[in-house]
Amino acid sequence: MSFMTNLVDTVIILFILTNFMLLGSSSLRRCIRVIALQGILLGILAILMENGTPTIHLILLSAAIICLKGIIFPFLLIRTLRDLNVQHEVEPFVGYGTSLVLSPLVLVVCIWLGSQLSLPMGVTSSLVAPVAFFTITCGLFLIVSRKKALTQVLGYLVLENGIYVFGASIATIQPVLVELGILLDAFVAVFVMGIAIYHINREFEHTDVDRLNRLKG
Amino acid sequence: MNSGILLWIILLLPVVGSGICQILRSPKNVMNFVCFGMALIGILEVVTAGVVFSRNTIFSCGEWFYMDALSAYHLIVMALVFCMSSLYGMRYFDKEIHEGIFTLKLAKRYGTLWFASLAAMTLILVSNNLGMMWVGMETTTLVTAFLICTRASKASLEGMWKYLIVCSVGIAFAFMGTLFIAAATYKFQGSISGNGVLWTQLKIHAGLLDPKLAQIGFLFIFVGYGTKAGLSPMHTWLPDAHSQAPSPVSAVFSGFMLNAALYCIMRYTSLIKLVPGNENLSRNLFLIFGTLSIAIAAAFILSQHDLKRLLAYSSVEHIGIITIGMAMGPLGTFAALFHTLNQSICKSLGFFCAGRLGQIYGSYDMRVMTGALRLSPLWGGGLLGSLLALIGIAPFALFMSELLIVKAAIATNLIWVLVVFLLGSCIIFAAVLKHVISVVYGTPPVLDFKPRCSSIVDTGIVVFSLGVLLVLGLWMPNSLNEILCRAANIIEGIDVATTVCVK
Amino acid sequence: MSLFLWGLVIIFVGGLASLISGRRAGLAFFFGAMGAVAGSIIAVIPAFKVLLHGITESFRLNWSIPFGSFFIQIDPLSAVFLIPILCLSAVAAVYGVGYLWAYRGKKNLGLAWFFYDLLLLGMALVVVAKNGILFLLAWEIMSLAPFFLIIFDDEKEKARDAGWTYLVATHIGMVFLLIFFIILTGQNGSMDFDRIGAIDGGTASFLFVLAVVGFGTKAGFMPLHVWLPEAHPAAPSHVSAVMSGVMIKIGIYGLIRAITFLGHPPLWWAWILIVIGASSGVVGVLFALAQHDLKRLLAYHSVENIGIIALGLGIGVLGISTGLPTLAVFGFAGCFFHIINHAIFKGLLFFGAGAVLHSSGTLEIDHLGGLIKRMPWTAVTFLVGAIAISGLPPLNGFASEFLIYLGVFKDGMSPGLVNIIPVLGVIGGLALIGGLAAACFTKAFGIVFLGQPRSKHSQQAHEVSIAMLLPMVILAILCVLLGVFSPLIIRVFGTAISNVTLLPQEVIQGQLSAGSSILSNVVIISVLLVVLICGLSLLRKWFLSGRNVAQTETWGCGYACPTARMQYTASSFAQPLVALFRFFLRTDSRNLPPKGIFPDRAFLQTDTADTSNKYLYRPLFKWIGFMLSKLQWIQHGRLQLYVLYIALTLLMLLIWKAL
Amino acid sequence: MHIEKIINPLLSLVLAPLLFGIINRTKALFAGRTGQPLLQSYYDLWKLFRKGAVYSKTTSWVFRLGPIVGLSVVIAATALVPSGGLPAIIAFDGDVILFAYLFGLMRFFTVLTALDTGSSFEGMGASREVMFSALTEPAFLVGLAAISKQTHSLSLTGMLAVADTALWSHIGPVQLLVAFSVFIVFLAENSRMPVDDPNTHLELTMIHEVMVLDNSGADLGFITYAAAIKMWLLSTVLVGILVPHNGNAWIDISTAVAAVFILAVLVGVVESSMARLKLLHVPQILLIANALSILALILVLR
Repeated sequence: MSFMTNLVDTVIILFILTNFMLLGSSSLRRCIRVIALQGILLGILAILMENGTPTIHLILLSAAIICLKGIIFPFLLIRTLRDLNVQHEVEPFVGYGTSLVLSPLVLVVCIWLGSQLSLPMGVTSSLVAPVAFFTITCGLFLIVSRKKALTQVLGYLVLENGIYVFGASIATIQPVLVELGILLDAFVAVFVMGIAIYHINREFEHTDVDRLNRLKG
Repeated sequence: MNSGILLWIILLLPVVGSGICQILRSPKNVMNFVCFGMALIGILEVVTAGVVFSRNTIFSCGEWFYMDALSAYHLIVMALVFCMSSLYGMRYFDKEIHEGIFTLKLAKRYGTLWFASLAAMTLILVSNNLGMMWVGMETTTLVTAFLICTRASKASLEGMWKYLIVCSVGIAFAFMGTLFIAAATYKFQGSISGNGVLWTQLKIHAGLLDPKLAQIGFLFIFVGYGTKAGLSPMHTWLPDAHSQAPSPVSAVFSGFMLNAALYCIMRYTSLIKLVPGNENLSRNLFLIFGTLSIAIAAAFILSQHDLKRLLAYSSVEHIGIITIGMAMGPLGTFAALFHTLNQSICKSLGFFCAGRLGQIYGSYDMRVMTGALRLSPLWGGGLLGSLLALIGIAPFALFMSELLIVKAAIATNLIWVLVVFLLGSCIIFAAVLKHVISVVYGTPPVLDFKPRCSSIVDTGIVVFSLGVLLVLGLWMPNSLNEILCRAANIIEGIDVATTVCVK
Repeated sequence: MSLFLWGLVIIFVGGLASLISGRRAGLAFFFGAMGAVAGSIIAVIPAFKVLLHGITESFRLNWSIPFGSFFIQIDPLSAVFLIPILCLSAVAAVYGVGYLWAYRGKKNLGLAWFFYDLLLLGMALVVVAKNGILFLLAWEIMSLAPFFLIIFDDEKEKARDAGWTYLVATHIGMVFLLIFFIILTGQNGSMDFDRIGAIDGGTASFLFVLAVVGFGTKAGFMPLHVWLPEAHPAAPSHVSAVMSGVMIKIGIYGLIRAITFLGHPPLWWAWILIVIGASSGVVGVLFALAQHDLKRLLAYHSVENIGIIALGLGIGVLGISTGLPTLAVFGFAGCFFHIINHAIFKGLLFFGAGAVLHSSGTLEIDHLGGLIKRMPWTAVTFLVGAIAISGLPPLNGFASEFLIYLGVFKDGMSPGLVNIIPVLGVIGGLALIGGLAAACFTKAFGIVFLGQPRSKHSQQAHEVSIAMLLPMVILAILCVLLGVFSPLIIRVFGTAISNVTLLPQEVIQGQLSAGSSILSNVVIISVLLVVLICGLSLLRKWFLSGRNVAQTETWGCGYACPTARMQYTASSFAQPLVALFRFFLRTDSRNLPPKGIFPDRAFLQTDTADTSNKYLYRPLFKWIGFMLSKLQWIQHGRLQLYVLYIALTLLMLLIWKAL
Repeated sequence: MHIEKIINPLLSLVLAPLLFGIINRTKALFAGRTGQPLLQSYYDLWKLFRKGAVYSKTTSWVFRLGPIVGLSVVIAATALVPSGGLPAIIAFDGDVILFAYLFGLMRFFTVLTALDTGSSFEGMGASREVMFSALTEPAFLVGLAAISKQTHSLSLTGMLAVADTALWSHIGPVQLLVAFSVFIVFLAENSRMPVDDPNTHLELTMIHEVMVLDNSGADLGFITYAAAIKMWLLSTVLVGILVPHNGNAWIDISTAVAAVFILAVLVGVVESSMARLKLLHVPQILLIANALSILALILVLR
């Protein structure tokens, strides 16, 4: 069993690292790649649930996750990026250095948080729930602190990944239909947001969200 | 169980409809099809609701789909709002169609998304599985996003983007909450039989939910769906989206989408009330956020010059009223549900009139719009009527429901809430009245074109909605009374009728 | 009772018919006016029956609105109010035909008539409603209908503002009433008035305050009166007459009704009412004095008369709470009687003002003058109204004020320094009010109708149509009749008074007969007066017969060519008093005094804005607006922060609850 | 209907003009002149009644009606006033109010008459008249309210015809206060010094006289006569408040009449010793009168 635990922990650690990379890097292309990596890790994590006795349902699910989050989303996003001809995030509200420094502290808080509530653990790692919270926080942080519309999409994806991790951590399994529905939603979301960004870029000649502030009051 | 088929029908017909929209050949056809298809679906939905009322609940495909008085009531509201909006939309785009702005492509997209959003909202209402319900809600957001910028402009794109991001994030939280609730069920895993989280199941075993997790879950749910419902301070997307969407869409937003979100919250409320240690959780949240919404709405309506934004903020206010109503015991819940119906009809009408007047004046700036009654008696009068009703003037129905809420507040002596409510409503009254007088009365500006004469359909819509509001204000049919009582029972978990239906 | 209901139905149907006939003026006029007149006449019959026989007719119908039931009941108290409401409205409808006829083709008169009938319907329903919900509904109908009539001339900005002020004021009052009735009817399932249980002292006092504010807003107590001077001038004159003549009285009705629910009143209620009454009366008449718009002046006089009525009410309540029947009976008798009288002469005066506006096109008193030669009938009736409202014998206005005086003289001066409130409030207050009112109406009548025309407005004036004259003549005659037959009339109020005071009938009748014997003495003097006047005029004729009676210019005190512009104007007439009471009035005047030996131009412009409006409400609203506008930054358009709101909200909730 | 009730009205109707004579005589004495005969005002009236009249074109029937109403009012008012222990013809509870309001009616018409001429001077007089009267009425009524409380009676007859020495002993101060306040009212109402100057010749400064500038002939006669009677009645009230009497009717009545004449003399003294106040200061003394009445009221209520 300890092997399982180590495996899960490794995945989790990698997950944390991806978050750090997201917070640290200004290149949108790299961020997208990292997201893809996160998706794949998520898929693996999905298999490792239920103490590593993969049921058909789990395999199907993780397959779906990997191909969606690991392949399709990045593909869509890269394409959008190409139309956008922006490569780098403009200077964010909170600098990369700062966010990198802050993030471990947040992680600590999350771990404490996870220890607070008594979750019925599905997988044999106490790290899962905290990482879920951490990822969610990162996603929010990306949305709030960055300026490019695309980054906000990425943030949203990270947020959702976080929720997934949490879903993975608790013992109940959604019926596959629901899971697929949820994935489908995520897909549509990315799709729609992509189109929206495309339109915004065409109308405004930029995709800086903080300059979208004509509607107020 | 043959009645279960009805649920399938009302769920799938819209999907079919959205498909058909793609193969139509002219924008006019699309709009007409939307209108008539909607009428058909509306009828079916009402029939379904009738069946539900006749036999308390309907299940379908192994408890996945489920409908009871609460959802049936909302189904009726939805049917009403959608039918009115479609009917209105039929004429709304005429001008654009003539000018060729509203091309076939746009029309197709509009029709498709229109039916799709209908399907999504129906899914919310019929699904018994809370995860499915969430899927429905998220789909609603994504589908309606492009309805907002039916005609892409800077402002509409901005509004849509904000709507998209804010609501998606919010609803993601709702999903988190759903997971928490799911996690809270570990004590009775077995009995749920791997079928996800079914509301009916949870209702039965609610007592066994893990208090802590359920509590956290409900907080997430409340914030998440509250975002979609436009509760302050999560309401920020609402004025932008409403003001930028074409009027039929705004009407559907205010008229039903917000209520749909509230409906989800109601579902969870009925659960959380039964969880040991959390009896008052929902109550407190409702009071805080309801009053906050009313206050914020008052603040923004007071210094508002855009007619549609004003209506949007008024939606925030009314959602707030409904919310505080739900915190005030059986009578309050009864009143809140009643208010849902009233405000849906009234707000839709408001948006209809605002839309057409906006087309006439070419702007929604109320400093420009004057003398509407002279330019277009129908829409001017409609606006006057609907806004007067919105600010709670008798004998319109909203006065009745607000009266009941006040009574409930005094009965449960929530004095501070009452004070905020009345203060806010008075401020809003004064502000809205000032605006509506300046818009409706006075001498109109000189226009370069003659405003298009209002057809019989338009007259029908205005007269119908005002008529309904008037009738409900003066006389509540016993059937409606009973429906409301039963719907309230589901939320309250006790028999409401004893406190309300006095004979 | 069925008659009453039929009357209401007729009124409503008439209104609907005129609404449907819309811009077809002829039909609209026919249906609207006929509905109002016929319906009122039919509906008033049971009211008279009730008042005379002291019986109570009721009618109850189940009603599927929660807590509501269509429970109406005509008891003597309702009847006292029902009679003036219906009568005046009927007369005003006739006047309206003449008045609105000029607007045909320009406006949708069907709408105007519809709302007029609706107003009438609402008023009639309010005073008979015996169920909280029904009462509130009728109240709202009654309050909403005038809005559309106030805003009748909606192209004028003043009218629009007036409409706003009116509706906001009435709504705020409504809010208080809402709470009042909900607390009053308590937890029991129905809001019927006959199910109201006993109410403990604290709650009762709280409710009393609510009622005073809520109903006082409608009645126009100082300082809740702000909407009156705005709304009355804006509305068409027959509507102003109805609003000022009867609608504001319904506020008083509500107050009396409320007091009957609240058990034995403590003393301070009476004191509050008396203080309110005195202050409303005095300040009201002062403001009236300072106005130079005829209808605005009349509007402020409504505030004054409401003050007088409140004085009577206060004395009555004092009587109840001290258990002195004389006070109670005379107070309420005076109150009721003055309500009816005021309905009559204020209606008359507004009709007169309407006639002036109709024929001369202006209400600016300083532009008028000499109308008595051009509109003789209007002048006579207006003079009668002016004498009556100044409370001078032998007309009805005196009789009712006299009763209130009498109550205090007879029984109000029991030892105890605190009794200074009623005595001073009533005797001093009424005396001062009387004097000022006389000043005000000598100004109104003297400047408008006497002297020479001050502008071409009044030169081109002409007598108005019969449809407008007839109502005025009727009301003027009523003023005289009610004055002459006051001894008989006050006996009628016995049933209503017992309805309120719960005193035994024979006690009340005893008091009333005493009162009527006193009043009959007054009548004797009045008759003597009339005889003397006739005699002296004959005497004068005899003196002047055969002597030469010459016609010349007015003696200009040596000035050769006086012009009409040199006459004393309303402003200058009122100036000394306005200056004396400048503390309350705060008139701001802009003037350019004539300079040099040959001054080229000079002007004086005075404007007396409503103090409470200018120094209380507007600043308050401004302040609220300012404070709330501080919140604008919430919606600053920054998406990132919007998302942050959500996150923070969630975080706070989690901290508050979960951890 | 006892015969002696007629006496008071008769006295007032007959003797009233005499008061003017007395006042003028007193003033003449102070001024060191012989002055006009006592009966001068009778002659004036007689002359006026036999004259024709001149009317301004501006005026209407109101102008003709005014003087008649004025005179009829005061004559009617004579029926309410008791004097020297003799009850009034008509006495009833609260007749004092009617008494005050009758004068209000008179004033109403006087003012309208003035305004009817359209002369700015008469308008000026009218405006002052209404201002002063608005302030005198409360003083008068509140004062008499105090008296009525004191004498436990509600009609003038009860209040005025009972002031005997016994009453004096314990209600002196109230009587005095009220009497003084009523005296001020009396001066103002009859437009005497220091409120008004009856025989100035500068229209700007006059109040009552200026209002009747355009009246002539019989009308002027009526007005003058009415003014005289009004003065007589008010002085009777004042005397009634102050002067006590013993039961004997004839003595009482004669003392009362004498007191009235003395009051007239007093007025003459005041007029010749005081100057006319500035118009702006007149309200102040009227307010003083009010204050006195209120004080009296407080005294009786405590």
